[in-house]
Amino acid sequence: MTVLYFAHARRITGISQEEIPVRAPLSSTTFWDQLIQRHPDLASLRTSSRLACGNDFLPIDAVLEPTDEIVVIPPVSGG
Amino acid sequence: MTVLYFAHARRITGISQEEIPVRAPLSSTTFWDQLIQRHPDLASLRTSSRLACGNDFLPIDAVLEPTDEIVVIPPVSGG
Amino acid sequence: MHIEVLISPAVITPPTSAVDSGIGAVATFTGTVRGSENDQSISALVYEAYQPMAETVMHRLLTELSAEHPCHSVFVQHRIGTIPVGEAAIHIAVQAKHRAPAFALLAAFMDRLKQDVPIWKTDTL
Amino acid sequence: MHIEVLISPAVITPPTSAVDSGIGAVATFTGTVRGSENDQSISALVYEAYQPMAETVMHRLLTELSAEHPCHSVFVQHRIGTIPVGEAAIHIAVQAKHRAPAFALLAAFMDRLKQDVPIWKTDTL
Repeated sequence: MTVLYFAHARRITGISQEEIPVRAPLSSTTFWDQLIQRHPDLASLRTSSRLACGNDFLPIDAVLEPTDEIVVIPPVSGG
Repeated sequence: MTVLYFAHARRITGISQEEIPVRAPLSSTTFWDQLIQRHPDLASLRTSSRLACGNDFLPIDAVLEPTDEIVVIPPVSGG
Repeated sequence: MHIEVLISPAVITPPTSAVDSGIGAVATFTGTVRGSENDQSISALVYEAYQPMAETVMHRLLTELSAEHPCHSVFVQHRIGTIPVGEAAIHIAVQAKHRAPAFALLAAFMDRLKQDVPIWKTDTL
Repeated sequence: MHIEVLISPAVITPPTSAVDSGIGAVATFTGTVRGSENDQSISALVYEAYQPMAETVMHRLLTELSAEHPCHSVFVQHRIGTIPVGEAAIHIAVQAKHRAPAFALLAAFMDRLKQDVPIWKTDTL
């Protein structure tokens, strides 16, 4: 599974993209648990950030597939 | 008393300005009565138009002085 | 609030004014002449103003509205005379710290203009 | 509704687009970088976008909003990278037959942009 990090998420992880080993579909809760295991400081963004896939926000109960490209979207501040 | 006519009021009266003989203060009701005596077709604008003096709209109960310059303001349509 | 009001037969060319460091929002409105009026095809509209009163009333309305919607500056230009289809009859630019008062002032001013400012469409060509 | 969305590091120079004969109202908004952020004096802001998703979401938001506020066209340009104080971060121009839907679309879009479009201010300089 590919994960993209933007803005504060990239600053916290120090990377803009990584591959994480996922073999079966997983819930967004499990996904976040795994991300935070890899990057403990991401915990500060967990409640305020949303996940996206295919240029669309994922619902909170989404099931993430191993082949998905998942994007971590911290609170936006455009305009 | 000087009276200025704009837009539809000017079209109806055929003039943009005239002096009318007024010797004593008068109500806006009496003023309109006199205008319509001079220009009967102005009756069609009476309820929809407002009067102004000194760059300000006059209240309905205004007293008009013989020295005033009174402006007949048909419904506006700027913008 | 800095207010500039101009009524003129000149073609309106919206100024691209510099913005000072306190400004975060510039909202503009341009009202253009459409090619039909009351379902009739037209080529132009003719506008007329009672200029001194129109300018005075616009100043007063903007001053009143700025009490409720604080903005830094407003520039209003209204064209009079014959205005061909597709060209601007009015242009307004509002500068403010934030967008909410700029939008509110702009919309409220246009509503009041159409009620209380002595400017008229007098003819269609 | 015709929609154009552009995210680019280029300086924003609002296009003075011609207006066709069905258009009576052009409303624009320009968001500019202010000289202070959280009471600190700054010289620039740095913006970042997740560009493909930001463009897709802006298109979708505008399409949704145009159902409620029918307009002819919308042009949106958002600058990214380093934007000095006084320069535009975003410019939106809405063309419509009448001013009410143009104002409504503009204000609603800006609200939604600040919630749902993946663009961030990442740094102050």
